[in-house]
Amino acid sequence: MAEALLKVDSVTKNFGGFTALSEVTTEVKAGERFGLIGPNGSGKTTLINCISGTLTNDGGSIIFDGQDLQGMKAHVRTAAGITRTFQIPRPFHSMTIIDNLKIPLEFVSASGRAQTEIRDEAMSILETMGMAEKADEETSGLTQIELRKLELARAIAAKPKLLISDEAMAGLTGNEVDEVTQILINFNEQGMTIIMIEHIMRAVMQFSQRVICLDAGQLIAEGTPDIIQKDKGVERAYLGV
Amino acid sequence: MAELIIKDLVAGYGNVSVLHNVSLEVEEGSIVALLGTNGNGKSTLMRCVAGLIKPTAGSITFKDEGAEIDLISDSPKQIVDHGIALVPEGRRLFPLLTVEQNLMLGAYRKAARERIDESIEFCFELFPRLAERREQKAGSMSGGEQQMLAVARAMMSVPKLLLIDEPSVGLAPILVAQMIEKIGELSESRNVTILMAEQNFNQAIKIADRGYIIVHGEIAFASKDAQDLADNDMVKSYYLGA
Amino acid sequence: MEFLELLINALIAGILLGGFFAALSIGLSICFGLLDAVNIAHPTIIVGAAFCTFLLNDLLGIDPIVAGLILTPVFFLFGMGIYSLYYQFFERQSAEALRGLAFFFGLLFIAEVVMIMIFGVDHRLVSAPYIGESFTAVVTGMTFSVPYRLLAAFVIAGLMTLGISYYLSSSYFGRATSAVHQDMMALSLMGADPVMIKRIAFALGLATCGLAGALMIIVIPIEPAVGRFFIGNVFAIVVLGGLGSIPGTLVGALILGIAESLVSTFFGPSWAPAVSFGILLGVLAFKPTGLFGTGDTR
Amino acid sequence: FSPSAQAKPIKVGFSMALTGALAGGGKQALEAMKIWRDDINSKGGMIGRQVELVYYDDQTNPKNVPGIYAKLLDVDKVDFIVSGYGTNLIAPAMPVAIDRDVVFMGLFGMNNNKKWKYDKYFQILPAGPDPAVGFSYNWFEALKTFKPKTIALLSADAEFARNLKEGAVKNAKAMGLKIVYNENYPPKTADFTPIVRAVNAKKPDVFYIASYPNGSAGLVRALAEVGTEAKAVGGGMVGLQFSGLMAGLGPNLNGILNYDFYVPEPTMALYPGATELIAKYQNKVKTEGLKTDALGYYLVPWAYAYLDVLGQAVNAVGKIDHEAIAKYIHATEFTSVVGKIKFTELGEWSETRTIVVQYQNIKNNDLQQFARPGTRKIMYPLDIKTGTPQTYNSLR
Amino acid sequence: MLQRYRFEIGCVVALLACFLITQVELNRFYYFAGFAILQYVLISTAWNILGGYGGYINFGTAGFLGLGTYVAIAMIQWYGAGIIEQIIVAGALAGLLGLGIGYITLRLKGVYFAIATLAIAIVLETFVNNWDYVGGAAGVSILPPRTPELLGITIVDRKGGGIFYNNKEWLFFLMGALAIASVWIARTIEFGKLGRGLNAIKDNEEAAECMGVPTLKLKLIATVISGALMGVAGAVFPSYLTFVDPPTAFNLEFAVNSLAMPMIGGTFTWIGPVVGSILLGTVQQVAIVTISSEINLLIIGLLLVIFVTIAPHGIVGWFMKKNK
Ligand SMILES: Nc1ncnc2c1ncn2[C@@H]1O[C@H](COP(=O)(O)OP(=O)(O)OP(=O)(O)O)[C@@H](O)[C@H]1O
Ligand SMILES: Nc1ncnc2c1ncn2[C@@H]1O[C@H](COP(=O)(O)OP(=O)(O)OP(=O)(O)O)[C@@H](O)[C@H]1O
Ligand SMILES: [Mg+2]
Ligand SMILES: [Mg+2]
Repeated sequence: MAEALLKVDSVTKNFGGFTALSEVTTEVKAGERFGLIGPNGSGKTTLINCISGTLTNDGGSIIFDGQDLQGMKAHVRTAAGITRTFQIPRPFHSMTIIDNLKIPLEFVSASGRAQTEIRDEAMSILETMGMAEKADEETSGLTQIELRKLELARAIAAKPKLLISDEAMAGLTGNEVDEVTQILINFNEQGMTIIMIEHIMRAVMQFSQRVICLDAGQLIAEGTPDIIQKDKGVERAYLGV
Repeated sequence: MAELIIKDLVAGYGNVSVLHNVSLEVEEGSIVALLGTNGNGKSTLMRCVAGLIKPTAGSITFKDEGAEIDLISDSPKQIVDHGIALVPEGRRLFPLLTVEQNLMLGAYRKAARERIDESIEFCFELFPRLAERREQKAGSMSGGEQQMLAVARAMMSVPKLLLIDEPSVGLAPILVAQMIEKIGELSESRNVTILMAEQNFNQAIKIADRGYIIVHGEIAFASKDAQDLADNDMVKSYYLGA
Repeated sequence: MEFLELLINALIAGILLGGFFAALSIGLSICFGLLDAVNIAHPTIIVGAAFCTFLLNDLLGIDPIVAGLILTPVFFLFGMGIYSLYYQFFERQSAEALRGLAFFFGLLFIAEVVMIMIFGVDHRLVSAPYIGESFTAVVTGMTFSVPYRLLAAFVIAGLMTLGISYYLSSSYFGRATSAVHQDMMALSLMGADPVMIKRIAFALGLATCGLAGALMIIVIPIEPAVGRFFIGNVFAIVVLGGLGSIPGTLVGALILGIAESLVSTFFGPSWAPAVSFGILLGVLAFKPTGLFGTGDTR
Repeated sequence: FSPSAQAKPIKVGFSMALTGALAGGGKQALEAMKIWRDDINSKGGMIGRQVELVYYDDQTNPKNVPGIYAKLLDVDKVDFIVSGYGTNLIAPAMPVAIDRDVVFMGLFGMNNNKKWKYDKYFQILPAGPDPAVGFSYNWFEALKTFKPKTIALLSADAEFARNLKEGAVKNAKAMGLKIVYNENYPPKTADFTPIVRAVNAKKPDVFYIASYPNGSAGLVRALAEVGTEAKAVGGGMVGLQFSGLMAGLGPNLNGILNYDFYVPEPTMALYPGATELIAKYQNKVKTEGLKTDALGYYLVPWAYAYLDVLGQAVNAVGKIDHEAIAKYIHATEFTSVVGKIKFTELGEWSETRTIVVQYQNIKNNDLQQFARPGTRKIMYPLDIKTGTPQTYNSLR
Repeated sequence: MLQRYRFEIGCVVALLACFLITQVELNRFYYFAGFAILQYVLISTAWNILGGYGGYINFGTAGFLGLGTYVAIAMIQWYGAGIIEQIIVAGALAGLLGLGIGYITLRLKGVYFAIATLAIAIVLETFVNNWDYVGGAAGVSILPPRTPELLGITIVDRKGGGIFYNNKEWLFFLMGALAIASVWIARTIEFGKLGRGLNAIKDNEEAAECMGVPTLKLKLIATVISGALMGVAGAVFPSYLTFVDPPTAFNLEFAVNSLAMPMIGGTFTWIGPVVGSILLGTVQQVAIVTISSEINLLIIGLLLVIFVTIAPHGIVGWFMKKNK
């Protein structure tokens, strides 16, 4: 069995008096396709905010690749190999699409390399996303799905060991969902560990090797997609009947 | 009781035309689903009805209690005053205002102000989570919570015609079902006419009376009833993963 | 005993001065805090109102505060006009509020020149029975004196703050005003005309200049450029209180007023600006959105 | 020489504060200078040539001054330069003048030549060889009647006021006064009552104030409101000589003991022609509808005088020879609308002639009362005194 | 090859031009006017590094400039330091101030940052007002050396023998060199990693951080460079004016111009501030000696309003749009 790439140990997060995460403990193994589900407001985004460093957890510890992330800034975590997408896309709107990709390439994965190489690299990522012909366009003209793809492409450009995708498929049609799922699976096959947060069950279950479910900030179930789908708690809190 | 009739609508952004001769009807008290893959113009159509985009040709007529109102020349404010509300794509909440303040703003139009207490109660009943979080800033709510607030806020204006752009985006499965159910209830209990763009076909079909499929800015298929829609080949290939 | 007397007097003076500052800042708190219009010309427009007060007082013998009241609707209309220009030429094209700064700098210069051409550059004052007089109370051997002109400033500023913040928090218009800079499109979906809301709110902000101008000429001598003196102060106050919070502005003004008065009394007035702006920096270091800020960091 | 060269006018160039903080003074000065131009031209001009003024607005910003003087000398080719109004606007012009080795007349500068030691600089401010000290010397002489032991000093945090106060500290020490309060206030101060209370808490016998117009008005009011036991209050309050402030402050001024340069008291006859000049100025303001100081006592005679000295010197020398003109000015005692003038080595006045006035009998806010004798009585110098100093409180 | 180094060659040519101008005896007015304009090129270029690239609006330009000015004065008072020493130390200390400001205000965004920088400028001015060693509020006058030397070479000697005939020519050249250097620095930043990182910060700071951009570090570097350049611009002031008091050194004008000039020119590229400051600076200089009344201010006011309305992305942005 592969090593645990990410260890989340009793992570707690409060907003004022409200507890968004309470002692969440889990592990993600290297190379794994990992699903994170849970009802709205259960703390999924909060958890990955804590992992990626946009929030600091109030309690517990997060260990990535043997390294304690406590006190580590977000960009250092990115350099260490954790990248996330945002639930609501946040492109660098004053730049072209390819320049959006150049940022993580230049600052993380291809730091110090020549500009031409960086551009080639960015182009090849855009190609895998099917967005190559839009490389030099502004982000303002993009459709929802294109924005989502850009969000993913930019994250992938950082060449993360662990990619966290926060609802990359919300609002996409069935075919488009399949398309994005396939992209993620391809990257996983190249060795990238991926955490997928999604409410589209078809995608999560098809994609994930293992799934955890949060409810009201607590971990309520963990297991293979099959087990999760049959779990009574998950059904009650999340899936409905 | 309200009815919406769109004829030969042409609209777009700048020089790019997105809708080409779209005609569509939403009958009194019905729920009509608008289907179509991304970027085909569903949101654009809704924006036209709400007055956010000025169409270049065609007509939009709103029939209400015998009156026939031409919406093309009306401002968004006038359109809201007629009793038409839009739940926009991307929610567009006021992130720095609290849940309650967002709701209150929903009742801005004169006709809605009188019924504000009743409306708030209704919304809190519809989405109890909002009642729990009435003092929280909308911007710090989770994605799904924001979606609930967006629908609730539109309801605050006591609309006769409600346009909903993708109500179930980002909702947990259990909530998708609930949300669609609530929309169905809404239409019944409050007698609201509803035009709804929705990607989750399986859910939409549960409440929709009819539907349209829009492809590249043109109506590719107009169904007579729900069954008609479910049987359509395009629907099968887009949504049912055939 | 003597110390206590000084201290209490200093506190009273600080509170009154804070009231004066609040009167200067309230309008800006609306234009800048709620509408994102970086109206750096605000103090200069107040000077304009002060000159008008001077004229009314000098030519017609109208009491300055009454003159301020008369000017309020005039400045409301003026605000409507200015906003229409700002919108027409600027806001409609660009969303970046800070670019508006250049616009308002321009407005500041233009306003100053107009005043120079109409009124000249000499200092102006007004007279009224209560100017130069104070209410004196002797309590347990300590003498407290409250200058009427500052008392007037305090009372009027307090009433303005209460009135405006009540109106904004309880009316539909007020709620729309606090939402308008967050999402204009969404607001129009609520059935409010965002441009109209902004125009009225901006005009309301400038309407406060009427009374603020009257207070200004009661408190200090004015000349066309004197508005520049207060740019730092009014922006500091609005930011200290937190953008978007009218009561916050009053609190910010009181804090700066009291700080200035205490420093002037006990440490030498020369250090007052360093202390006032030091307080601002200190607060921002711990609360980056000001005391009552809404949490956004525009 | 040819008659056409003869007819070419002599140009006198300068920068003047027409906008910005000192514009009030600057505009007043400019009008006086225009009167001088008309006067001299009507008398045949300088060495038989008409005089023309060339001037630019320095916006009260020293940064603009070097460029303006370079333009005047090199592009406009003026024959003479004189300064703008005030120390910090004279200073940046000094190197330009020195560089070109031309006579440079200054208006209300303090110690501008102390470091340069330039032999062609002369300035008009009747404050004696050491202007900072000389400025308040008479004030301290005047208040000897009160036999003070302690003094409080306050000045605006600005160039002129701080220099005045430094001079006052020297005078106070020379008189053996104990300094119980010595602070500065920022020019933007809005409320002065805390300062006045802090001063009162030190119970000074006299209170020396060096302030700018804003502060002067604020302090006068705060003193009226809070009151003080100090016997003499004032000294270096700039702005109380201006029409707008005098009229606006009205009775609140009573009791203030301040410096002045020229007041409409009968004993001021030693300034020949000043009364006529001021009448001319006041008439000009009225007829031309100028938006400058209505009375013009503060700067008009002095701005007139610094050109007058230049004009007299040029006419005496008979040609445009800066070396000779400077020598002549150094050697001569001039008589102008500000009385007799003699310059020191560094171009300052050889004796101090500031007058000390006390505001008395002001009943209302009517401006015209200040144009008549009796509201600003001269306390010092003794040869022209029209009253004796009374305590501040006795006049309230 | 030539194509590639076009900008560098341009810099050298500009520098040579500055030097040649000092060698032909022009009307002296042009040196003074030129000095003022070049100083603004330097200031607005410096401002734009943080404000234009990084989106952090610095309202406290006057603070950095004033600091530079007063460091120079203190050094002159202390041991009669030469101008190059003044520039280096003033630049270093203003850079340090930038570092300090960066740390104090690192959590602040948008207008909160702008007002905080303004506050720092006011605090600094208050300190200088009370610091009698450098003249305090009373101001101080500086006597520039008659024949300044640099590394043993006489720079200025009115009798010939020095490189420059006169101090003003020397100061003009020096300011030209500094301005060109600042433009070179700004351009290097713009086309480098730092510039792209700052751009990402401007667009969305949180996303930038998550994409591996060390936002704090970049902001600090930008604040330090920007501050140091402003300090350098201030350091030349005492020698130019020979008398400095705090209102002059901490003038509001600096805050206005340092912001208005890049905005008029265009904030997203190095040439914007250069165009803006040359344009507005020239108009200002010309207006002083032509219109020379309050109308002066009116014209500047109208210009500001007209430019931001006609060209919301600056002149450079306007041209680029036209060419598209
Ligand atoms: N800054 C904040 N202040 C207060 N409450 C917050 C804040 N951020 C998040 N919350 C609350 O914490 C809870 C968890 O939010 P989170 O965004 O993690 O949910 P989520 O599981 O991602 O939901 P969704 O599936 O709807 O995106 C929600 O109830 C949300 O309202
Ligand atoms: N503001 C805009 N400016 C320019 N083009 C736009 C704009 N908004 C949308 N478009 C374009 O108009 C077309 C239709 O967009 P619209 O948002 O109406 O599609 P949709 O059917 O709602 O798609 P989705 O399912 O993604 O919401 C798309 O090609 C899109 O790129
Ligand atoms: Mg989420
Ligand atoms: Mg859509």
